[in-house]
Amino acid sequence: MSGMDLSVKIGKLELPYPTLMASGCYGSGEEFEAFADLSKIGAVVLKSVTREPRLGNPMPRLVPTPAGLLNAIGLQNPGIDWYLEHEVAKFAQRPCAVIGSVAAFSVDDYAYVTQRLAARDEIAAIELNISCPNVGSEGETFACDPALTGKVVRAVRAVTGKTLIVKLSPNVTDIAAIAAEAESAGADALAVINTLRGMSIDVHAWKPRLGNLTGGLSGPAIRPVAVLAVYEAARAVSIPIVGQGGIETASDALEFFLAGASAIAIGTANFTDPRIPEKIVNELGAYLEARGLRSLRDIVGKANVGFGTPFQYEGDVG
Amino acid sequence: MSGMDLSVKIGKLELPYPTLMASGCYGSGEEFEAFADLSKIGAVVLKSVTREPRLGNPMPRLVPTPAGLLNAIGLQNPGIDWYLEHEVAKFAQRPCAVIGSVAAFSVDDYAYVTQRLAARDEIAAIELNISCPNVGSEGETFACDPALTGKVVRAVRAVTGKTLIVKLSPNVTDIAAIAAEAESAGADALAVINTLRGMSIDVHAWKPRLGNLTGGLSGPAIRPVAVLAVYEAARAVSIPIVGQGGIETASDALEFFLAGASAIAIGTANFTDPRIPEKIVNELGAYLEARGLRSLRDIVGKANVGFGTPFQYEGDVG
Amino acid sequence: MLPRPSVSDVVVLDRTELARGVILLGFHAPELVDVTRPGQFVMAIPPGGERAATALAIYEAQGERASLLFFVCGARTRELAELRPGDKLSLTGPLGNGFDLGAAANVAVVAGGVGIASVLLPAQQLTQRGSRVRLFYGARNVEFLVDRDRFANAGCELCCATDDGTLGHHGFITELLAQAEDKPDLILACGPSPMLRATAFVAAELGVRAQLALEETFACGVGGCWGCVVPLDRKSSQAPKFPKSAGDFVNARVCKEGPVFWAHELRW
Amino acid sequence: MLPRPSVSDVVVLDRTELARGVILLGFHAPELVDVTRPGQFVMAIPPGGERAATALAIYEAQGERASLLFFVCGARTRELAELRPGDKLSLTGPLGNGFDLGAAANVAVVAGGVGIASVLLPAQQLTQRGSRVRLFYGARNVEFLVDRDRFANAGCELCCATDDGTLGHHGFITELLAQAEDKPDLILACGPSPMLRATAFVAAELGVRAQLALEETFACGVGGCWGCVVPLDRKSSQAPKFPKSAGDFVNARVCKEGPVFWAHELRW
Ligand SMILES: Cc1cc2nc3c(=O)[nH]c(=O)nc-3n(C[C@H](O)[C@H](O)[C@H](O)COP(=O)(O)OP(=O)(O)OC[C@H]3O[C@@H](n4cnc5c(N)ncnc54)[C@H](O)[C@@H]3O)c2cc1C
Ligand SMILES: Cc1cc2nc3c(=O)[nH]c(=O)nc-3n(C[C@H](O)[C@H](O)[C@H](O)COP(=O)(O)OP(=O)(O)OC[C@H]3O[C@@H](n4cnc5c(N)ncnc54)[C@H](O)[C@@H]3O)c2cc1C
Ligand SMILES: Cc1cc2nc3c(=O)[nH]c(=O)nc-3n(C[C@H](O)[C@H](O)[C@H](O)COP(=O)(O)O)c2cc1C
Ligand SMILES: Cc1cc2nc3c(=O)[nH]c(=O)nc-3n(C[C@H](O)[C@H](O)[C@H](O)COP(=O)(O)O)c2cc1C
Ligand code: FES
Ligand code: FES
Repeated sequence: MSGMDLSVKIGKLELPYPTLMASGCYGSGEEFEAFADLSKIGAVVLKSVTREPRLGNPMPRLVPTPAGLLNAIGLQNPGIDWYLEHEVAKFAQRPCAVIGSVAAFSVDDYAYVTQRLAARDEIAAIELNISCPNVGSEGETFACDPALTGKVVRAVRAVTGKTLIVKLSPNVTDIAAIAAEAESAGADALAVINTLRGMSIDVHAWKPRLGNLTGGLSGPAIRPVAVLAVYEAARAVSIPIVGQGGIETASDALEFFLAGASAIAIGTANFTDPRIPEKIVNELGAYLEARGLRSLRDIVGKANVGFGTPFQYEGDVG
Repeated sequence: MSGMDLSVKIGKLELPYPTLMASGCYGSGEEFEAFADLSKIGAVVLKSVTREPRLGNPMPRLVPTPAGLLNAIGLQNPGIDWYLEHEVAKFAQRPCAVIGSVAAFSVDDYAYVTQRLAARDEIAAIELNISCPNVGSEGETFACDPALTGKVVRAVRAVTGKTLIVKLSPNVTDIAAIAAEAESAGADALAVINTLRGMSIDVHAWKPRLGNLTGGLSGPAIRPVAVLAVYEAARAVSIPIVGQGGIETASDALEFFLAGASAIAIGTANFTDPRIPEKIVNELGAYLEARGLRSLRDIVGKANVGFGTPFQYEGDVG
Repeated sequence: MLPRPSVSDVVVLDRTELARGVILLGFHAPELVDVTRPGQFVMAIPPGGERAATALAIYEAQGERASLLFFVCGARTRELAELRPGDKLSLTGPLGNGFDLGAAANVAVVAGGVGIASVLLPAQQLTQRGSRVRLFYGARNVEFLVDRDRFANAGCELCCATDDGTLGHHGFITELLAQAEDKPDLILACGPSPMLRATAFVAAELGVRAQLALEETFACGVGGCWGCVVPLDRKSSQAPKFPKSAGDFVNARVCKEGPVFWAHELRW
Repeated sequence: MLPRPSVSDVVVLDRTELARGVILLGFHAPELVDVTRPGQFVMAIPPGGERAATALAIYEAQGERASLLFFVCGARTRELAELRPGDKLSLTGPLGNGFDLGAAANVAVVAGGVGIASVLLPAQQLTQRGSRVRLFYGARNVEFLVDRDRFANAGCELCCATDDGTLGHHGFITELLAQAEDKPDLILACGPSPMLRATAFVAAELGVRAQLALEETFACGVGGCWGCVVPLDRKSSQAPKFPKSAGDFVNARVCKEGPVFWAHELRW
């Protein structure tokens, strides 16, 4: 595997590995250091932080579903003041890049939190979580409307020169339109996808299983939806995409690269087995080597090879 | 279980059981008669029929995914002329109601096919498939736009007095808006949901696994998404909803009833075990009996009992 | 008219790992044995739910015992491989049309890998009625040429090939078939698609009719979903009546109209 | 400072079904045994992937063997129940803080159902150092009062209760606890929430401090996702430093700050 180039460039950010740990699924990295070699991952995306501290949603916050997980954490976080004062300095100790994640309920707050967080050296880049389905309808509004997406991305772009990754929601009719709007508003990259909105009901107690009623579905169950979202977003933009949604193996990751992702994020799979990120990196290297390829860039977006005309029958298109 | 009332009324249609066999998943019922007692199901929804015959999509058409199934059949069907001449008469032999499913690519064709199909006595009701994700972007356009949904439903309503069930797509930003539009345009009921759009890529061959590139995701994987879609649609309309998406057990079915469905449809689970529909009906009866309830109607939409204010903390809403 | 299939609850009697990842699972299923014809298959209902059933050929069917022979290659076969004697399993079947053995007296049976699972029953039936049966059996290496003795004991002559030369011909099994003396009057084949295509080619060259047991990803397995089609000559007696065709071909369901088709009636 | 946890690959040594659906799984895990403290748990990595890991208490830990005791109640425990001797399993742990046994000389251990899995290690440690240990053990019926001998052999006095009266007190185990003579100086408890709440109530009435091992649905199990919180007195030594609180309480993670908490510091 010597000489295998797994590095990626996301905006100004250069990472030795294409594997990000998805926001909200890996704490600040510290929680996993006993089980995983953080020097073998691309970056940790931190849990989203808001302007004010938030206690988060009532319990229960987690429901296992077939091949998936419903969560409604509700952005429990200490708020940006406390975060800057007590948490951020520790991130310098991580042997990998640390990407901040910003959530908010207004354009002003997105810009305010981003500006303060991005000013810190410990933060290598900013991911804009405009697609959290677990904080009432407001949380996701931004990623569900091309105009609002453009507005918030423009406001945030104005306050930082650091790499800006905009995280999109799959709960929309046309993700390509929103991806295009985010790009033209100044995003350096897109994270595709956040969780699918879902619900589970306790049929004994006659009430929703999550304290928040609804939640976000992640894990292998959503992988086909995520692969298609990446495929469609990639055809709409020319900035890099961080593919995510149900990645558990190198083979899953390759589906995202072939669909058009330049990097991937691993979320729920860390709850299955914390050794998965390192395993994926090793197997990606072996995959490239076995095919005589030198870089992951050689396969990004190549799912269409040989597919000029997908239909074999006459007259049936449409 | 004597005296348990599992009957439902969907528009003018009265069914002894609340269990429909989902369109495209149960042939015309005949294929399953050796394994399942069709007199113990509510109705079979036929494979969608179009104006012209269609060979369907190139193979492969099926890809198993984690707790799910991706399909892209592409509406293979003999077209309405052949259908009326050679197929429909046989449906009279089924010991259960038979619901026709109509697909098309224009408002005129929806009305044309519906008018001819609904004229036949063997057809108890019409389901309008405006949400097929497997026939190019046109197929789903109708269910992805409230105005188009209204237009096609109004046109079809004008040509038949039979019960009209409109089948909605989950691949939209706001299913409640589309549900409301379908109701006000004259739908007697809604079928919620059709499949989620998805894709799977063969990482050895570097091409999508489905001949059609993209497909529709069904099965337990999508259940949380379907339950929420039913919950949201049910709050937007007062017509009955046929809930579907990953139902495998009576407990799954009850989630849909509690979310607001009056009836349910079983699709992919028939591929797991053809005895599932009868098992579900038996267990639903036992569930009602154990709780001293007399009718499923007593539980429809009751998932909210006790949930006036879902948040336990002050100041965290939104 | 084929016998009516049903869902049977069966109990696992025995489990053998014939080679790495190749499992032979025997179970008590007298009703299934009674009605099974060579070349038919079952849909094995997943013990834990949440997945589609798995299409598997009926390997053995004798007395009160039937068996399945399968390769662990994904989530569903992995789950079936967990079954142990005493465990319960439900099977839908027998399904599909099976082989048409006609009056053939000199039959070449071609099997590749786990394709072997579809051809024991026709081979046994043929040798029992006195036909000559040569089994052309190919696999990656000798380890995966499983259960050869059972075919020898049933009176088959064995011709083997391996990709690595660890047993028999070093190369493809269809190369042996092409060189065979005493031309067969019927060829039956089951295995991976490239092998079946090669078999169809060799059969055409030899001027011998061949029946191929196809494998496709199934969902329903009973003809209800149209997920498993193959283009079939519309004049075939197996062709579904369907007004739309691509030229002379029509989409037939592998699970319902097949899984066994005449090679010369397929377009692929 | 707790010993550093890790991911261990272990091999299953033994598997016993103690009652219908109650599985005892022993495995070879010398490193895990070395560092485990009473009340800690592991995350069992699902052998087939596709699911979250399962939080399970470490039941036994002696020599080179540790064990898990669990109830089959869903997809994940069903999969773990399929494991047989010789199979491999990976465990992340030991995790969580464990019980604080202090200098207690007369301890009441309260267990409901599979809650028994969390209390063998503290009971053994207490009797070994000479403390009196009474096990108050409740379950649905006598069948589910599993593995009582092991506690008796460890020197515990047993007081049992069943919902149906098939053994011991006919009713709740906390009723026996409330009536116990020779007031304990510490209560340890693990079981379903209603039982833990009742235990907290009885402990408060008796004026005895109680430690409760809570169970919640976990995702990560290591403090990384904030999915498993419980409101904890912000003045508790276990309380996470967090600026937002609901009055005097703050959300603590059951997996990280717990799973063992002092009853009087919880709000529930
Ligand atoms: C009529 C009929 C009879 C059959 N008889 C037999 C028989 O007797 N014995 C037998 O062993 N099989 C038989 N098969 C095949 C058998 O049905 C399939 O092997 C089985 O369905 C596999 O199911 P699975 O879930 O274990 O694997 P799947 O998950 O369905 O995988 C099947 C194949 O796809 C590949 N695959 C899966 N996921 C990926 C991925 N992410 N990336 C790349 N490749 C992937 C696997 O490597 C494997 O080769 C038969 C099929 C038919 C139609
Ligand atoms: C620190 C800790 C230690 C633990 N130690 C042990 C231990 O030692 N032994 C032990 O047995 N358990 C223990 N548990 C509990 C154990 O983790 C859970 O029982 C386990 O996660 C269940 O996983 P599952 O996938 O099998 O079931 P799940 O699918 O997660 O189901 C769990 C519960 O939900 C219910 N449920 C699931 N699906 C439905 C549905 N559709 N409708 C209604 N109800 C449903 C089930 O009936 C069951 O009661 C512990 C938990 C924690 C947090
Ligand atoms: C428990 C949990 C918490 C999450 N919290 C956040 C969050 O705070 N911000 C965010 O942008 N995404 C959050 N996500 C979404 C993930 O970052 C990721 O995009 C999604 O889960 C899909 O990937 P996966 O299937 O690999 O988990 C969360 C997901 C989970 C499961
Ligand atoms: C193989 C297959 C074919 C389908 N064909 C149709 C169809 O022709 N018309 C239609 O309205 N829905 C069709 N559907 C969607 C189902 O009717 C159903 O709405 C969906 O699969 C969700 O339910 P399930 O998870 O129980 O399968 C099809 C689904 C599958 C899996
Ligand atoms: S698998 Fe459904 S028609 Fe063949
Ligand atoms: S389960 Fe993730 S923080 Fe406890």
